[in-house]
Amino acid sequence: MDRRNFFKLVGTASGGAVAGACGREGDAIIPLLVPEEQIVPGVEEWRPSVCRQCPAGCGTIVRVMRAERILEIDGEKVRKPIAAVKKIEGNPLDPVSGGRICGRGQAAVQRLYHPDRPRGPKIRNAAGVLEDASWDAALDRASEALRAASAQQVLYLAAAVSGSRSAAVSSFLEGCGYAPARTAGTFDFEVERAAAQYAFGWNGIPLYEIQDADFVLSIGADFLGGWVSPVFYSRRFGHMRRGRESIRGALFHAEARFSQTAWAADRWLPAAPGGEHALALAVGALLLQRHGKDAASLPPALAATLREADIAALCMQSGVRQSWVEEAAGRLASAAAPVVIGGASIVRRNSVAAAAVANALNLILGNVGRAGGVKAPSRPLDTAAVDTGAARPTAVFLDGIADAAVPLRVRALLDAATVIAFQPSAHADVLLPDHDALEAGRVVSPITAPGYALTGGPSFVRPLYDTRASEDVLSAIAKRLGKSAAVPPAPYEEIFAAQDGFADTREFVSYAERQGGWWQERSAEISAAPDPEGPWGSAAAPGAPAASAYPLTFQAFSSVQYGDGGGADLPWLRQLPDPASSLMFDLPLEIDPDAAAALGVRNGDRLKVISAAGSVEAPAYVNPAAVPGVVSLGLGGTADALALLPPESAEGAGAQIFSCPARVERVGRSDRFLQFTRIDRDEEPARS
Amino acid sequence: MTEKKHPQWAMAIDLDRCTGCEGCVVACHAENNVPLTSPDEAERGRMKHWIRIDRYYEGTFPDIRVKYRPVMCQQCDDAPCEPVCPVYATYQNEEGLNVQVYNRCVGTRYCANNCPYTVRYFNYEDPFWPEPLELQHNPDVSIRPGGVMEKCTFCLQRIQRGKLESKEENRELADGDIQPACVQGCPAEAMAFGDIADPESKVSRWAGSGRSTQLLDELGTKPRVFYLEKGA
Amino acid sequence: MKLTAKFAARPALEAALRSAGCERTVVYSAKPVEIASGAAVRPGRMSLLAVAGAVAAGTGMTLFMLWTQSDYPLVTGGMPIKSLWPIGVISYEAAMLGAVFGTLLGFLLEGRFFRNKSGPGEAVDSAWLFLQLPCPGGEADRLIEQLRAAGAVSVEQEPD
Amino acid sequence: MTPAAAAEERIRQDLLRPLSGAGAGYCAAAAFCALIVAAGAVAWGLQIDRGMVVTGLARPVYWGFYIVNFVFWIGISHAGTLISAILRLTDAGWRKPVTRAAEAITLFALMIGGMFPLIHLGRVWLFYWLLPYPNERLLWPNFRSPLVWDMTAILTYLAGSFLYLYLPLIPDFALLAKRTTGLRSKICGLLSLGWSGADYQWHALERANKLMAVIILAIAVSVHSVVAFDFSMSLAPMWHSTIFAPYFVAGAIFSGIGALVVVMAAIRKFLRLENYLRPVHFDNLGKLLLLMSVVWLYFTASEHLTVWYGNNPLEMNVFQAREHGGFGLASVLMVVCNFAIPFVLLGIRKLRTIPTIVFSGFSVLAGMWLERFLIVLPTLANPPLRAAAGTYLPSAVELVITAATFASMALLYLLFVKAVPIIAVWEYEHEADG
Repeated sequence: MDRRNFFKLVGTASGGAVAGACGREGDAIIPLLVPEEQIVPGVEEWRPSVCRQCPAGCGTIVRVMRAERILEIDGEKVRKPIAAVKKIEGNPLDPVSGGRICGRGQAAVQRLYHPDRPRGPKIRNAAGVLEDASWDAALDRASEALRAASAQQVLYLAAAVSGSRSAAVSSFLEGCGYAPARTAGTFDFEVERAAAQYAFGWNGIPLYEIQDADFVLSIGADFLGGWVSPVFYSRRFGHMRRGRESIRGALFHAEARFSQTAWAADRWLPAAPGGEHALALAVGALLLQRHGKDAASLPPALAATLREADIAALCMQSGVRQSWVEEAAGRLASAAAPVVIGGASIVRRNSVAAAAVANALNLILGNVGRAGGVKAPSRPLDTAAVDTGAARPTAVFLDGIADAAVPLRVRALLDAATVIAFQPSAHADVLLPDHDALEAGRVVSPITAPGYALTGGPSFVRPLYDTRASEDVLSAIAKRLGKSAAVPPAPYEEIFAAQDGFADTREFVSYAERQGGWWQERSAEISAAPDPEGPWGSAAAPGAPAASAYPLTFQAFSSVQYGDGGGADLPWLRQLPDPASSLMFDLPLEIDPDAAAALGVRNGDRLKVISAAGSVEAPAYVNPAAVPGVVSLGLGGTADALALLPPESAEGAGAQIFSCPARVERVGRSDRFLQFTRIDRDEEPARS
Repeated sequence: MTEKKHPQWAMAIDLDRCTGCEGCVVACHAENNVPLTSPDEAERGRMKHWIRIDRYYEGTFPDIRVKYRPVMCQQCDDAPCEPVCPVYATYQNEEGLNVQVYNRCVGTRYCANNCPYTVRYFNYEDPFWPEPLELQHNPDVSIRPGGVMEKCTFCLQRIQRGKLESKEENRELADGDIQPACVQGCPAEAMAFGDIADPESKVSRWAGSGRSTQLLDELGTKPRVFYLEKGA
Repeated sequence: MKLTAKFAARPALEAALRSAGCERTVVYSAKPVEIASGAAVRPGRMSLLAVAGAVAAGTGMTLFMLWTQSDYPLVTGGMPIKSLWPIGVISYEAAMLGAVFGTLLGFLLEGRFFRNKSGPGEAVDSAWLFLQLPCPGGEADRLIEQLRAAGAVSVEQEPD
Repeated sequence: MTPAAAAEERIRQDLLRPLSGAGAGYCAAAAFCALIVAAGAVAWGLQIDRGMVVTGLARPVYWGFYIVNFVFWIGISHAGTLISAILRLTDAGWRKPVTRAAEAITLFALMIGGMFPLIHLGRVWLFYWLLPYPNERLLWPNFRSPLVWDMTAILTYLAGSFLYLYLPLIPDFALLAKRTTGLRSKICGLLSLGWSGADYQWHALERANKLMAVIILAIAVSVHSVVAFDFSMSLAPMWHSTIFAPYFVAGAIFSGIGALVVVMAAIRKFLRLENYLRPVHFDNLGKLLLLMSVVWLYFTASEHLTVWYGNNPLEMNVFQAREHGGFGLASVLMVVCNFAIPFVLLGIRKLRTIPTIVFSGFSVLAGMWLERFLIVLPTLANPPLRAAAGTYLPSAVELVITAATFASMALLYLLFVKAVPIIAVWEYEHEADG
């Protein structure tokens, strides 16, 4: 069966989910052996790949066509035909993307062709400036730093991505006797994993089958915007809403920010910052006390808490109108297929408890493992945040973490050490640029793949610059350190063992490469085993009002455009209007109208936000939907949101908290405040 | 001899599915070589988004909602932009598309003034992409020089490719064979594109839904984009 | 032969016209002279020419536009290929342009321009009025006498 | 020489005197205007080179100062038509010293106004695509477009008003040919087409003038109607209005008279023609200005009342922006300039003197420019979909080009008064005679 027919067949079988464009696959895939000069102009090739813009790992297909690169060789302009990436679409066969892709994924091609992309290795010189260097010099410099450090003094910081590359990293670290890779404590979903462990006894991030649900209550998880896998959940959301005959699923969303999910929700429950826990408890209490739901599957401690809870007090504490909480609980109770999503797009001190209770509500609703309910994670996720209290590294590998997503306490570590980075970073002392994700052949396991494995095909465009695959770089470093045991496995094929129905690994791999991955539903049903020792107590009563020095709450969030901040330099994303403020090229500090009025602040005024940890300046956007007393700032704008966050972790997890007390001062006008639309409301003018 | 019937392209957008994520906006930029705009130019209001999300807040906290809607060229049947062009740079083709002929445009900008949806964008200067971003250019779409009006084409180049391929393979175009970039990328699957003359097509079914409305339909422009309003 | 008489004022000129008869006389002056009767009343076809020009240009332009529309049949704004309403404005303007050129033509014809028939050169820049009249060979003396009697300041005789 | 002849000779000398010699003041003024015009040309060159990026235009305001100026100058061009044609048809004797000054305004204002659609084009080097010239691919312009109407109307008006100015100039050219020497005499002789002063020529001229007066009136009304159609054919709120054609025509005549009094006062003062442009002329024009001011108010009021009463949300957006938004101050100024000032100064007989009439003329010019501005901008800045609303600030290039148009009007006029007598000698004599 050739590739195009394979696509078609699968496409028909999976209910017409196949997009038209992918059906146009030519039989001939450009073999790498064909010199680029011989690519036929105007003929398109679609090659499968994986999006690496966020940990979700959507399967993509990439349109490759001939282009001409103008190079200056010996002062003469030469036109060189190359295979260039033209467009990225979702891979219809991929269970995560299902042929769909978000804006950040679309913009990945601009990462490949970004004008500021490093074109070779760099070393920080005595003057503190990164300057071009040869690979040998750069590798020497990195090896020196590693040699000077003891094994305990080497830290490998990586984003929460698994696949062939991280396997190579692990084998390198192991071979050299270094500690396993750690995350920076941001965007590795430790809160969600801890909550799932408590509520269900599962390792990983649960899958919420919202596509079959008829009522969804999301507590703290901005699953359509900056959460685990926006495309995956957007598809499911679309199906939930209008994909079924005569059933329209409804969504209530509780969060202290009017996020993308709150936009799309039928009702937004504007919880006070940290009020998600009380809200989840209130809903649980209502289910038990008022709707007579069975608490048998709950951990006894939680059941007791819920039975004794004072609903009115909890609602008050949550910041949400009691009638709305009651409505949410009522609809959960009466829905045929209700589901509660618990998460923490904005991590707070009590987020683990909030997410755990929210998840545990599914136990009351009895939907674990059922259609429209919660399913066990497809794969375990065992990354852990670096323990900044203990670590004193002198050499740090920085891998795949955007500068904007590095919390202050990790920055302190980076400042004190020699930083070996694979992607451009302000912290880098040695930059060993990796190929772009589109240039390197790798296997990536998506964070939420519902029981599938996914491969990225071999590279199909040649590296544009003098970059090297970091697997090879690690291997070279290992050689320099004299640790031949640490040389990582070269070909990614070795990750796979031959599967049933294939003659050998090679045949299997080529099959997986053709369709962009290999997926197999994990049939084993994992039942829930809640942890009786979980954070099942009642919500801590709010302490005395915060000291008047910091009367507001500041929260940092991952924006739709920039994600963890890593997308902030891509032109398409930069010029994308912020959904809330319509601001382009930057992210504003969102402030509620009352607080703004009190400070005399208008859109575009420059505000200084001050917390115990630091202060930043940002342009103000008076967001009509901002929760009173809460100011929010996205990651990746010119203002460094994380610089305000004190080095604290959520209770019960290593995750950096994204919310803290703060105060705001007006410092003047911004030079520019580039809104695509300056109009917030569509109101008919009154006659005067 | 029977005359071959031309497909009548139309789009339907289910606002109940739409999450306002702006994936379509980026998809459109990636597909159509839409020029980049510098902050200086953006400050003057010259940002180009062939498709954009119009958003309005409604109500006050805490009972606040936001009304949002992707807006692109509505490909009106009775398009106000067309007759005012002195040089026929924009006209209605037999497939119901409101075609913009970049080469013919002299830049009076009258069409843009007369578009009630404000979806036409003018090239104030020759576009520029810093090297090597231009490698990404879609060779199927021309680069518009300065002084020329541009707008959403329903991805005419994809329609053309789709038609050619079906012809090559000697088969009829099937519903869903052709998808503009925004429709194909939409994560919430909130957009449908196809032949409105075919009652079986997805877009026909969506457009026939009770929730279907057209933007500013009181102006009589007969848009080809249908919005399925939110509703319980 | 023709005679050119010079007058200081209109009454004398009018008297001379009365006595000499009005046929084939021409009055030259530096400003329009309103003469009670006679020379001034000449039938003109200028307005006819203007109307003709208007009709011709208006019709011609209308037909041309209709032809271009059917020759290059593009639908714009859902209007019919041959749409009379929106081309009416141009038909009107074309008709007016035709009228302008008709008038110009009429003016050039009636004013007998470009025919090298200049009168007394003095006439365009003086307060004098000149009367030019044809003079059959034998009657010169009688006519000169009449003109002088009517008040001519001077009378000159010149060959045709 | 009779006393009458002597008087005529004096008039001729008076009227022809400005044609010879040029004082230091004249040269300085001409050089100053030429400098600004040159700056305008440079600005336009820059705009052609770099693109419309040098203007302040931005979505959704795709038309700005250029179109405001276009409408304004086309409006000014109605000075000649009204004074000359209407007064000629009604045989108002007092018109005679002012007709040529007015007709020259028409021609020059049209030339300037006609430039703006070109200046405003994104790709001006392709402007000829608007013309129905035969071409290989048989592409024709779209005659349904109001812009093609515009072009036809303006070209027709240009041809008509040129002829209308030129015809009465012929006897004066003949006179000039006699009174000057050398090349100038030759050129004037050629331009006089061999004018001999014969009675049939006078009659042809009279007839042609009368006919042209009728035709030019018909064209003038259509031209400004077509300019109004540019706006009213669109679907844009507060543009799509049936009142626009007569409203624009009335406004054009209004501003035309304003321009005329200003120009006449300048001529009177600088060419020392006090004996010829007498207070009665200004007084009559002042009364006309007063009348048009009231007519203007009537149109403006009925336009606004209709919109306000109708309360169509799309139109109310624009209405509110005009009355209360960023354009509110301009609206107030417009009413003050176009109505309050002329009505008080010209309506009270005691106040109606030459200086106040001229001041009113200036005020009306400013007011009418603001009116055009207020017609073009608020509608564009407030499109039907509120999210697309925008703003506009003119750039330096647009300001320089705008200034250059006023300078070029002055420059053209400065050259004109040196080239031909600004008061038709023969017509004036005719009047003195009668």
